[in-house]
Amino acid sequence: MTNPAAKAPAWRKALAPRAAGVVYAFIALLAVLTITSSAQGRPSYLSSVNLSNILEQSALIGILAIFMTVVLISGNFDLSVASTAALAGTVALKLIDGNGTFVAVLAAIACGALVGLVNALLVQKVGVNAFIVTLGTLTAVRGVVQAILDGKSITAHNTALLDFSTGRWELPVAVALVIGVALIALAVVLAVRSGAVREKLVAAWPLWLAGLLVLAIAGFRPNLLDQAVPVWIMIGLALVASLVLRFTVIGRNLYAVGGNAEAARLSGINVDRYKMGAFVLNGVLAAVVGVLYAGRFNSVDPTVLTGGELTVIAAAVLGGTSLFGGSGVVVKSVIGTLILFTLSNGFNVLNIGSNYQNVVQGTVLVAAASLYTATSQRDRALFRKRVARKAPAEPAPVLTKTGA
Amino acid sequence: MTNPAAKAPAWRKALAPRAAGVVYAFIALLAVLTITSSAQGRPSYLSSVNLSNILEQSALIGILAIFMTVVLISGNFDLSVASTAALAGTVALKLIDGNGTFVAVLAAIACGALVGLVNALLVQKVGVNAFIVTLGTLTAVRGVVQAILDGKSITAHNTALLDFSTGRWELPVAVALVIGVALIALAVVLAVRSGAVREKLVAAWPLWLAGLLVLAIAGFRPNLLDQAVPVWIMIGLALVASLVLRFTVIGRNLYAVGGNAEAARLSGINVDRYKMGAFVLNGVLAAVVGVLYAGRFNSVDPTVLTGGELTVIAAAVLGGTSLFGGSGVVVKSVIGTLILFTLSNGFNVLNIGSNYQNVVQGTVLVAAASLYTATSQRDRALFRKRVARKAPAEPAPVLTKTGA
Amino acid sequence: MSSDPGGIPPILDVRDVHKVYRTGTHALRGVSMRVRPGTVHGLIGANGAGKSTLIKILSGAQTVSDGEIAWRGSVTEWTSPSQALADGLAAVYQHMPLVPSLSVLDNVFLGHTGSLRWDRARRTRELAELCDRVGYPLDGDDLVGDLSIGARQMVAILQALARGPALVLLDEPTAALSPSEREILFASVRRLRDTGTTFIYVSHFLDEVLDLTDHLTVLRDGLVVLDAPTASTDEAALITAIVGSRLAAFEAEAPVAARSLGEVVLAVEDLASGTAFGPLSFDVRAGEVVGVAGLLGSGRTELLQALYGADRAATGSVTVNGRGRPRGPQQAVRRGMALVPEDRARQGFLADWEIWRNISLPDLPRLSWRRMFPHAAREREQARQAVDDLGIKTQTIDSKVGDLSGGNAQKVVFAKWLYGNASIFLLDEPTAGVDVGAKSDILHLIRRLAARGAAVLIVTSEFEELIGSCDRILVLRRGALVADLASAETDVHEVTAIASGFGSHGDHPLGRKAAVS
Amino acid sequence: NTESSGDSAEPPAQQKQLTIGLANQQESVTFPAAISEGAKKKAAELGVKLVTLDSQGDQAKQASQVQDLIAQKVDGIILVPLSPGPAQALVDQADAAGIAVGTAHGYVGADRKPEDPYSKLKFIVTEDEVGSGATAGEMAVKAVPNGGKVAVITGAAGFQENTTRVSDFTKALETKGGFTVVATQPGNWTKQDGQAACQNILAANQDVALFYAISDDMAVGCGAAIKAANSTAKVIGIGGAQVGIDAIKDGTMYGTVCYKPFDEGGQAVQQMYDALTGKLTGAPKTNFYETPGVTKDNVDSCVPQW
Ligand SMILES: Nc1ncnc2c1ncn2[C@@H]1O[C@H](COP(=O)(O)OP(=O)(O)OP(=O)(O)O)[C@@H](O)[C@H]1O
Ligand SMILES: Nc1ncnc2c1ncn2[C@@H]1O[C@H](COP(=O)(O)OP(=O)(O)OP(=O)(O)O)[C@@H](O)[C@H]1O
Ligand SMILES: [Mg+2]
Ligand SMILES: [Mg+2]
Repeated sequence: MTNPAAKAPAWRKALAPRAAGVVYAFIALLAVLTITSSAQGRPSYLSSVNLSNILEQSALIGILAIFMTVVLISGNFDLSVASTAALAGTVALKLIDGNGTFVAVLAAIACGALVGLVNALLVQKVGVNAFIVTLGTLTAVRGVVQAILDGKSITAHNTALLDFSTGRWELPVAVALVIGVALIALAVVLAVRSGAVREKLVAAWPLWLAGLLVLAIAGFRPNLLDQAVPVWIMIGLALVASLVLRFTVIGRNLYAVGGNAEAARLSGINVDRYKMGAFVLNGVLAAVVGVLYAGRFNSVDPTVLTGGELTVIAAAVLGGTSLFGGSGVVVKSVIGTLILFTLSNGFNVLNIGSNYQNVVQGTVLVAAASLYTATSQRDRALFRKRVARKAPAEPAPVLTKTGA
Repeated sequence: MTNPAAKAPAWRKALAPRAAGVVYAFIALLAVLTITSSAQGRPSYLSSVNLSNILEQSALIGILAIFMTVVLISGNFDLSVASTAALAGTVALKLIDGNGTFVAVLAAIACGALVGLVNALLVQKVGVNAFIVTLGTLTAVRGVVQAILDGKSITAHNTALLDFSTGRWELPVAVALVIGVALIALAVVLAVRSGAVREKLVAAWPLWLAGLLVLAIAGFRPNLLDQAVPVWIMIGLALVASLVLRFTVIGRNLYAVGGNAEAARLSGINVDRYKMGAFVLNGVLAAVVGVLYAGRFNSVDPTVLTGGELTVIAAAVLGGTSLFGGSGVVVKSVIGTLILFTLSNGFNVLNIGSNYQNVVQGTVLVAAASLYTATSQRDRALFRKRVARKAPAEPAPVLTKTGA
Repeated sequence: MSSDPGGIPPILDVRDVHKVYRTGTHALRGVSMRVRPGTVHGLIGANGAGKSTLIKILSGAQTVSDGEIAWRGSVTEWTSPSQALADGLAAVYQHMPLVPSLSVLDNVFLGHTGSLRWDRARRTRELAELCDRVGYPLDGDDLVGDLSIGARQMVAILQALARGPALVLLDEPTAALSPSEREILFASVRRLRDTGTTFIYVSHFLDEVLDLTDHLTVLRDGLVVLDAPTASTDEAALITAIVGSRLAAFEAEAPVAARSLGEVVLAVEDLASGTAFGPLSFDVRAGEVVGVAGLLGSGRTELLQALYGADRAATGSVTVNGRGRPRGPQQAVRRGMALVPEDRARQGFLADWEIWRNISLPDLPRLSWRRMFPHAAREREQARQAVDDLGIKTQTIDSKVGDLSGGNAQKVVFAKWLYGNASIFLLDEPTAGVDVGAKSDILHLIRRLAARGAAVLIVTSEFEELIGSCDRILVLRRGALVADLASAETDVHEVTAIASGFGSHGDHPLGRKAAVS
Repeated sequence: NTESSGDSAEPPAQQKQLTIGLANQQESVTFPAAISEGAKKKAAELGVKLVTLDSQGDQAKQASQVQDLIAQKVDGIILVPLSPGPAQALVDQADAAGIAVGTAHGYVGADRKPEDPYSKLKFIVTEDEVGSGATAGEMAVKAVPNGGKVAVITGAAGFQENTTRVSDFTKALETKGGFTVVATQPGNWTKQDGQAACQNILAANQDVALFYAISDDMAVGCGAAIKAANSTAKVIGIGGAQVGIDAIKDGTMYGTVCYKPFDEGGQAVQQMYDALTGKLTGAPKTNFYETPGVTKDNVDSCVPQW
């Protein structure tokens, strides 16, 4: 019945371009930029400073991409994040001088939750298409921002937000070493416990690779352990979201709801709750991003983050998230974000003329996505042929019984 | 087997908010604006001049919405239209002085077809997600425009395009009367021929309503028969596209391909050809729009039409087109466009503060869509209950024979 | 391999065909088969034997990995269904690929070439003629997405017949049909065969196969294990060929008459929903297996959905384990109900998910640490158990359910509810598309569930199966409960007669045919 | 000034080449693109290396570009700020890294006036937006001496120019008396939307005597609308762009205010050069370059730079 030779082992699947394509694309992009940059005699592209810059520049969009991925997994769509963030930032800065940081941040987050809730109700309860609902809230919420700011940019005097969101935090090298070792150890323990050591060890590559990465950073680029607060927040949220999606009932149900809402509903899952929850969560996190964004300059203006929603969705889709729901991996969306920002960072570092940046960016975007779509298909085709050739291994006993 | 009582007659379906919601929303919007405007003592909102203005302002986006609807019906997605239009306009104006109108327009349209073809190949042949492909071409094509224009706006001296796209054309009243009568006659003939006169007559409401509308215009607002050329182009394309979608096998197949590509393939339909055809068609028409747009002032600049794609998609979705393929009606997308432009026309006429326009616009967008989603659901529930009451016509005697 | 009696050349000659799917599944391992013109050629075998794969290859929907197919004597090079269709082959696929957003009319004539104009009036006439000829009325204006699964099956059949093909491939066309539609189909098949049309017919119903076909090919694990004229075989031989060494006692055991029934766990009073059914009232006790019989569209599916809380428009009262009517599936599950829906692809499973994740979906909290952190090992253990219990044919429990054969996917949907706390089972066509061996396994399992105190409500169009496995049978007709029969005291004929509106309790269907109402 | 440019023609050979970063707004927009052109030309003249970066209208990108410039250790940064509030933080960062910063076409500090430069700046080179409005107002009063209905076409919602360019315009009208502003509607900076706004306003107020569009593009669009509606309304724009000057020549527009982005870019580089070479010291000053009103009479005095 089973043809074991024909089956790809788990690690092969995990490493296939189809699954890890965005990682390869990111590595390829970094390699190209590093080589070009050193060929031009510029300082190392992979310097701590430059890498930190990329991370810092990506952090806020990265956070948005994480929760956009959650919404997309749940089978919905949210265009309103950038406007929501702008609203939250505006509210926070408007209130912070008069009412203190706590009230300001709370109010901002409440605004985000409210927008999320409105989206959720209109989409799930009234049944309007998510695209049109969130396009509507995108517009309306931006209008509210414009009405509040009346064409002016505002700056707060209370620097609490500024200090927080431009602050840096350094992970002690010792802690990093411990984390790195722990990750690798975990991978080994898991592999040993399961028996099939070699295979499991390869399958657990994200684990030990992350461990190695942490060790490498701690050893060779300790400066990278000193990052801006938003970067740590992004890393933390990506970790938490990944763990929840992967290892909890909530995560499992979310994928089910997005994959086949009807099957999920008949399996006893409260579909509305999950889909609405994703919207509200997205609104709240958009608000957090808005507050961090406003804090970065302690100032907002009415056009803040305009058009950011497309970047966020692009990052998620580049990370392989399906627009039809039911699939997506938040870490890959974060890597998708990193690709986008590495690209524009590369333009700056290589000083590519701004007229050509869009041409290159668009091409790289499509090329990255094509590359791993195409390879994963070729992969399959190749694979198919190989198996076909060795197929008729066992000559089958055909019982003919042609009578008459 | 089928319970005829449970079946809504065709006309009821055709007039239900679910089917005609966007028309109701449009009429409601016009009514509100007319009343508000006359309450403020302004000249009639429904004056020929104002209605012509709305039509003229909607024409180009309306054309884009028609073919966006075709792409959406085919189950795809195209974010690149606005950039493509910008490219075509740029190419046309760059070439027109040196090479003449014909070459310029041809080159522009070739550019549009090329972008469409690239989208088509990447989506259908390479298999990359349409969102990411067209986001990529959106960016790259805009980049090409920027590279060509290098931060400058250009103006052509040859005024052929200007004359064409700002020209007006008047439909003679007599012709309009004939068309109106012909439409009504057609509706009647169809109804009489089919036998069930009353029902068919109601079902054919778009036909005779259009006829009445044409007659009314010819009779009471003959000025409306004088329209800008792009308006006539929009009307012509909407008609042709509607007829092709409704009355040809090509149209059926397109809906099938979008509704269930696998089913279409198994029925022998060349799925790729239809989906790719929709992309190329969309590219070509985007180019036409770009040329008309450039012709309007005989000038383009690098930011021309930026962000237009969202308006176009919003118009199509507001018109009830599904983002998942397989359903959509081009005329409704045109009405969706009219709603969007009527709204901004209304802002100008009523002089609503620009800071509040977005709030109102977003709210109206969601309200319009909610309104007809909600009513169509309530409608269904109501309907079901009413029918339920008269359903069990034959009270069946329950024969119990529980043994043992 | 097989000689051609009378020297009639085969219309279709399948020569040593192999098929390896991209997942590595070797579905066909050298299948050869000759189909003579003007015959009904049966293709049978256990779930996952490769029947649908062969059908898809013949229709051009899949390509062979090795081997060749000769059509009317010349080797074909079909790479897409359009070529096979042009050559006169039409298929009814097991998963019925239709366009839900289009009307019945559009679907029936989908992909027809010829004129560019879509002549609606002409097509409507043609559909009416076709319906007349087949004897099954369909409203061309209905959206396919709104149809019940049985009606959709008929649309798919009409779609194939509308092309006037020389060879029709029918992949389990009767799995979703009730007896009367089956008869309609058989009559059409026989009539067309007599006018020269050839059929390849896949089914799990051996009686049908023996009745309808002229020649039989039995597949097992991608190999031909039997190839013989139908007349030279019998049911026993077929069963041996199908299930091979697996000895299955699938003769329906007589229902255990004296089984102690528990309390009423499901009390239904005046339940109604729109036009679909009702109002109707009945009780189900713990340990009782109740069958719901009825024809296509009689409202059985809607009844189960309403009991399960999935139909918000339903009215009336339902008491579940002493509590009120569940207001949604979530509540229903909490009250111990389980639903196996009839439309498995749309409502039953996630095609992209592995077997084990599908099976654990309804009672994931139970398999989780602190009801929150799923325990993959336990989930997988449960899935392995299910694969054994139900004989799901798969390489591993990591296979995607979308890649399984139809019957095996059905088993997965059934397995979802087997290991949880469910005490009231609502089973809508639980054995649709399931092979003979597995069907008896499932029926045994149902009886074991009942013996453990579960209440079971089975909807199936297999009245024989109902009588064989139920304690009691409710008969629905046009949404009304027209009979409540003890299965020990009734027979297939009576149930059929009542369901179709002839006769009542005590009538012999062949005798007086009195309408009930 | 003449002295400094005389010096710069032949920079001392032993001195290391200066690198100036230009963090521009959005070079796909014609105005900032012209600033960049002017800056490049002046930089070439002065023998300065100019790194131009384009934020493409994205505030976060501008911030990261300034960071990149700081990381590259340029000698000075000319910021074309997208928004005064966030720009202040960028200036602080550069200042903390010891890099000189000046702004062109904009200023820094959300609650400041352009005349009052932020102390960490070296200079501001910009146009006097409020003054331009006043200039436009003077022209309006001349164009329609008898007063009448006036409509204002602003840019897209959320831009500061919508208030700065309008406030003193209306003040001038009020001072003269006899004018009523019947509509203030956005034209989103484009010809087409400007045209639409004017069409719609004309439909509701046939007797508008004057349109004031706060950019030449919108004014040109407005002119087309007026022509189509057979109105006699006059149009005043702002910008002195090629389209505007052409429109004044052919009578579509009555007048405009002449902005000179090319000169502005050059002037900013010159100022930065002076600051870096120690010729510009002391408290920062705001340099409003000359933005005269232009009508048909003096149209040749404004050579369009964008
Ligand atoms: N698309 C697919 N991808 C991978 N494997 C597949 C695919 N379709 C079928 N298979 C595998 O091929 C084998 C044969 O499947 P097939 O559908 O032909 O069985 P079948 O005889 O039709 O069974 P059933 O009676 O359950 O319909 C099964 O093991 C199945 O899992
Ligand atoms: N989603 C739906 N929308 C509209 N009508 C429906 C829908 N589902 C079922 N119906 C109709 O409700 C009635 C009852 O259908 P139901 O599916 O409950 O019957 P059934 O006895 O289960 O038949 P089947 O054997 O076809 O499953 C039928 O007339 C059917 O056409
Ligand atoms: Mg099958
Ligand atoms: Mg059913």
